[in-house]
Amino acid sequence: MSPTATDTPGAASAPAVPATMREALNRALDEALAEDPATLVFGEDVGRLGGVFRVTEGLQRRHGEHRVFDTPLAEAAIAGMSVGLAMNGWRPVPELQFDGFAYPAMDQIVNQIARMNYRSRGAAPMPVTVRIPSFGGIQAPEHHGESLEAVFAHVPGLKVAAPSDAPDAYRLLLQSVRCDDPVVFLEPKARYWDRSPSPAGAGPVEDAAVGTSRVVRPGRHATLVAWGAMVHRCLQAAEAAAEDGVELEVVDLRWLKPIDAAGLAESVGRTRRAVVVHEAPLTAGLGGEVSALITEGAFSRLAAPVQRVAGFDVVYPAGPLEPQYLPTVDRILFAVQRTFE
Amino acid sequence: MSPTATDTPGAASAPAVPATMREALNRALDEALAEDPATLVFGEDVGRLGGVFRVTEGLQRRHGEHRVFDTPLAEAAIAGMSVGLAMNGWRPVPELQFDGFAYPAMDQIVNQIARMNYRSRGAAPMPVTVRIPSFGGIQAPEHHGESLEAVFAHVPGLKVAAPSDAPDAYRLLLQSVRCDDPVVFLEPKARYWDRSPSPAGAGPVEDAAVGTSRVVRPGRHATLVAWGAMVHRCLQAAEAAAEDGVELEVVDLRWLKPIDAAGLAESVGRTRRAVVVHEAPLTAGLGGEVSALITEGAFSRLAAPVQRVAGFDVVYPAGPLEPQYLPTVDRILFAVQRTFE
Amino acid sequence: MLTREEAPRLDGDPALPAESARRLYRTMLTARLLDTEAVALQRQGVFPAYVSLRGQEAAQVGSAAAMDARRDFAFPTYREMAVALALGVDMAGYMASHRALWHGGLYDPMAARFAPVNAVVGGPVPHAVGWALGEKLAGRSGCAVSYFGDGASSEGDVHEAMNLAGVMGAPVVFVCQNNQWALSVPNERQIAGGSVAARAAGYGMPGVAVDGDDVAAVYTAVREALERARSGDGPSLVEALTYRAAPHSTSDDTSRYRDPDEERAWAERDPLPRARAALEAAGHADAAFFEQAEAECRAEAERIRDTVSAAPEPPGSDLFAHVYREPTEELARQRRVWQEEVA
Amino acid sequence: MLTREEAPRLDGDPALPAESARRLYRTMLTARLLDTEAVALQRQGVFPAYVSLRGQEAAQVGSAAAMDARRDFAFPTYREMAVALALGVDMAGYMASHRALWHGGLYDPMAARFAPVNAVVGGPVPHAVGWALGEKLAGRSGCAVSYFGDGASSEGDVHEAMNLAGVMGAPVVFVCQNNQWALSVPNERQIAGGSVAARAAGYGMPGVAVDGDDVAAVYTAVREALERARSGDGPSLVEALTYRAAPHSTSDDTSRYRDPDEERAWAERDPLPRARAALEAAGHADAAFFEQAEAECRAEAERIRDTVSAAPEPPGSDLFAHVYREPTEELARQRRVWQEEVA
Ligand SMILES: Cc1ncc(C[n+]2csc(CCOP(=O)(O)OP(=O)(O)O)c2C)c(N)n1
Ligand SMILES: Cc1ncc(C[n+]2csc(CCOP(=O)(O)OP(=O)(O)O)c2C)c(N)n1
Ligand SMILES: [Mg+2]
Ligand SMILES: [Mg+2]
Repeated sequence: MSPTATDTPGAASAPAVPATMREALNRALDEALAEDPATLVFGEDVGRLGGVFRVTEGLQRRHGEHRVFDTPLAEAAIAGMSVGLAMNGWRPVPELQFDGFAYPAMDQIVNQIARMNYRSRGAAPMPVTVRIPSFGGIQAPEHHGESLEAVFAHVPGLKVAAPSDAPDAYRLLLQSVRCDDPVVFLEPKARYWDRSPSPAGAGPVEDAAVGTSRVVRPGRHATLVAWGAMVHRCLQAAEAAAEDGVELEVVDLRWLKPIDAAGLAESVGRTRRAVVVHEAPLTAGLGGEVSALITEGAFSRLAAPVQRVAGFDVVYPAGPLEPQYLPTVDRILFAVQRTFE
Repeated sequence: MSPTATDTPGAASAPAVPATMREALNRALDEALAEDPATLVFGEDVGRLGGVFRVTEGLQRRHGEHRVFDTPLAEAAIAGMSVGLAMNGWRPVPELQFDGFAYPAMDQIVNQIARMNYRSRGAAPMPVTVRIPSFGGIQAPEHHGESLEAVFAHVPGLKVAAPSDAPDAYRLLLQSVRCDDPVVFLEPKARYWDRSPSPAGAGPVEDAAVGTSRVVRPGRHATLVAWGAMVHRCLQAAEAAAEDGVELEVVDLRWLKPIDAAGLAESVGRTRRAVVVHEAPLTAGLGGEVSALITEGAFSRLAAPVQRVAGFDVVYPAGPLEPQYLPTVDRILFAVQRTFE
Repeated sequence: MLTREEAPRLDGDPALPAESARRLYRTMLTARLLDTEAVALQRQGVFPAYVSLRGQEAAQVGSAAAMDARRDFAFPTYREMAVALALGVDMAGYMASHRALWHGGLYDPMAARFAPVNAVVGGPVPHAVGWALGEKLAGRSGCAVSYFGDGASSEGDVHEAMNLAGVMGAPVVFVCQNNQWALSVPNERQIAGGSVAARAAGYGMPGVAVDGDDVAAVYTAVREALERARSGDGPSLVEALTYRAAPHSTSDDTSRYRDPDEERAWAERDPLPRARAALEAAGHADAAFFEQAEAECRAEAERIRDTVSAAPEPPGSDLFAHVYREPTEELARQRRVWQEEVA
Repeated sequence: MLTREEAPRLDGDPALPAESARRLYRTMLTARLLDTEAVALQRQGVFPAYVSLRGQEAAQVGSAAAMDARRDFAFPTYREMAVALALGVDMAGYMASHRALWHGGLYDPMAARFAPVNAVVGGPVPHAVGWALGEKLAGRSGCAVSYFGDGASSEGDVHEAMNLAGVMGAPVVFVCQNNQWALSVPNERQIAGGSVAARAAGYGMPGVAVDGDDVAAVYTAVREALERARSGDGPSLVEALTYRAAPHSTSDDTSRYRDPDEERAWAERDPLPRARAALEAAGHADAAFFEQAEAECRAEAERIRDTVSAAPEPPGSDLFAHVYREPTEELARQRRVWQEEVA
């Protein structure tokens, strides 16, 4: 959208116009650090290096080594220190370097971060945003392409977001950091270089309110539901279907907890057919939840069972096999077709 | 069933007739240790003490300190050492003391145990059975009443079982230990003292084959699907409904991965109505998966959307609030009623 | 690090002024009496279970007394009742956790500067480091005190926290109460090398093992560690060698794994008589004091017992009240289901 | 523990007989040449990424050479290419991991006694302890060697594994390659106290820091540790002080975080010229040897390069082949979906 897009990360004082999701996230963090002196950004390699994906690039220089810093290589400690920092009035925005390395932090996230507000009956809120570069699609090493949204969405006390394009990434991240509840923020690393229309002029942060979804392409024959990089894949499928005169609506779920059940029911109530698409393995993936919510909310309108197109129930594979694992446009279209049988 | 039930754990040589689930599990471990010298039982307090629930009682004495031993208090190490032991030809049966303390072991379970066979292209199989006393209902301290089945069921490479009564606990545990794939075995601690008919004469271990479910009460008006302690709750609900002439079929899922999708479709195909019941919080619980599988497999037969009765999306509460959290007979019956509206 | 035998023997020469020494004794005594009441409450079915701190009164009261309750912050496990007492926590609110009214307890942890009861062994240790780091970042002078057990020392979180504290120079004092047992597992099968205090050197921080049944020794060691932390010299570790005189919890049966002689032998090390003897030896207290203390502490323990026993159960709607600060529509919907189908 | 300066200087007085010393040199040289080829393959797009071990040849080859390849077992991370080479692993199968053909590599880890490539920092360390314990339980004499980095030393798993090994007396040698950097984070911000070797004392096990760029020193230290483990005296820790001469991976940019002077200074410590000088000084090798070694090692590196480059991509059905030993119906169903909709 903006021809002035530049690689220089935006500073809060002189807002540049980020063109990629990486830059949009960088700018959101920059603004969050500027607007609230309690905000802290930390994790493995986020300081001097600026993060392995450069999402935190320039933040240490601009906000100081006290606000943006590298930690030792210890995920449980990174999540665990966030609890203590929050209890001492800070607003931590830790990064876990990759999805697969969230597991060592799982106990601190599930048993501590998610519960401290409850355990303390509201005395010790946890305004922690755990950023995790997530999902596959970049032919990375093992454990660098995992989809953990179902695990986090199952945890009471957590909220979970996953942006699908640059402008929304900006809005959702600011929304998350400002939220007084813990948010697990899953960044689709395959879309870091996405150049969707810029956040500047893309509507206010409030448009990404917790628990809202958005229709990224309207349609009337069936609804595709996705999040993260799979939204783009669904848009491709919708494009292909349009050539055959089939108009697919694409819903970007974006808040994976709480889920916009009403929005899903509204869309599928109109289209009467739904396909949910995700990268995570099929079984016990969030697709089951979405399928159940749609069925509960729009049963009498449903012309066919909700279809799920997901990763297979296999270990996320190495490079050459990745395209065989991830949902393809073809698989999405086959599933749409099944809703018409 | 057996009036000769005794508190003395059964020894492989002199099979007593276990009357409780605790004893049935103890006997299964005893036999597993006896039948394969590669089998090892270890974990926190499982040796000298015999486990906090006495499931491993007497095993150290009978099979030696080398086969049944206490470890340091370190769940990641307990899971992680299992990988190395399995690579060296052993058949580890580690215990994690309580459900909530599986989180510190999550990285080793998900990123290592579940993947080593795949990573090694079958050269390094992982015949590991991770036993976890699980679920709520005993008014225990925090983290001692959690339901993690959805998390484990989502992980490629794992199999997941949860028994609901003594005889099936015996069969399922032996089946799991003999399985050459890693099994996460979730024991409903609220049912450890359950005195269902004894495993002796209750059918061969093969009847608990991986991926099979079982109908524990036949019925024709609607199907209740549950696992662990909720099977008993569903049987209570079916009993109550029967008084009103409503015949509910109760399916004990027991294998939570792989799930017996065909069995579910068959039952619901007959009854045309289904309610899935679990203790775990609703959102992204295994109920979503079960609901989606039933809807996919029996859509044209379904008279109403599959209903889910689950724990609320709240942190598992302390004692007095526990009965308000767990699915009640009333809630199950309300849900059945909704399938008739 | 020092072994139990080499640890400074301070009861003859307490660093504590008389009034403070008497106060510590009274706190220890109240803790002992309240602990006894709590075990009784469990037998009566008022508490579903209870974890006794019997034997650890000196370790807990001595360490807590060294804190500055206005600016420091304690991160307990599930067995730090006497720490709570020494810090002035609302004790009926604290004991509510054992009555299972609310897992974290019903006191205000922020006001009390005593974090909610935490049942994950090792889990709260990184929290203490984070809090301490937050204090340093803010330029304030508070220190965190992190409590954990000998069993907890095996957990990865404890290592990560200590390393983090060392690298960051966080003002935190790690207090390990080595009560010799982690449920049924003794030190020999738990602690490679045999000493938690010895681990400190590996993180470049001071580590000391003190006689954990000597309240003055614990007080002195923790006070020194806090002074070091407060003056910017970073973390340190104090291992208080003590004994879990009671079973792990009221559900436990020690006869399955430990020698009754060991429990009997403990009587000689019981920190209560030792503190009393030290007070007497130093001339800080007379028979009248002990008589009055006994009566007043008992009254206090009974008052707490009665208050927690009579406390109302939280309403079912509390299930939904504290999950989020910013409520969600979905949870409001579930609350309605609960209202209609359960309440 | 010893600092780099105090570490035994063994290259003038190698514990290695001439033939062994020459063999180690050749392995190091092949590793260096293959590493260089691998970086080139990444630039050509054959490898999506590559992690270079440049600078760590002595630490890896010296430690691996101390193992008994018939009975010991190595647990690597993702940077132990020269260990694999020294242990005789099928190197095209090993490099297949970097070509992303299969994450764990395409060699047989059980036959090679070299576990699959493991990308979880700290994750494989408890595996080594489990394997070693299994050896002890079976009454066999093998030892496990656990490789990890300076960054990994911060992970909880490493602590839990070391404590477990100590408590159980497992025959395992922990080899920490401290290459000064964990991605962009230097030792000062990673290792509280500054020494991984110093941690060993806290677990009651011997810990030694050796000059990791001196192949004989590493060999000697690990051999001693293995002898100790094999004779039943339990685990020990060897910290090989070395340097990551290349970027963390081919995706990394060191100019963002480290001084180019530091990289330049490393040239003096380069283990290759040092090993060559030691061989010459000891009269173990002459110019003809080095000439022949260069040619043969280069041919070997090129052969491996060509084999891995030409290796076929695994078929899509491999996605489903190794998830379980005992296949499930559900996965068979998914395989059919894949066959119909993707293949
Ligand atoms: C992470 C975790 N694992 C296991 C448990 C179960 N558990 C509760 S207390 C305990 C023993 C703790 O020993 P120690 O740390 O020495 O503390 P103590 O009970 O002696 O005060 C165990 C195994 C737990 N609460 N948390
Ligand atoms: C548990 C985990 N966290 C984070 C990462 C990402 N990561 C890969 S290598 C690395 C640095 C490792 O440093 P070190 O242990 O010193 O090994 P080196 O790379 O220097 O060989 C990081 C942070 C990982 N692979 N695993
Ligand atoms: Mg203890
Ligand atoms: Mg390193």
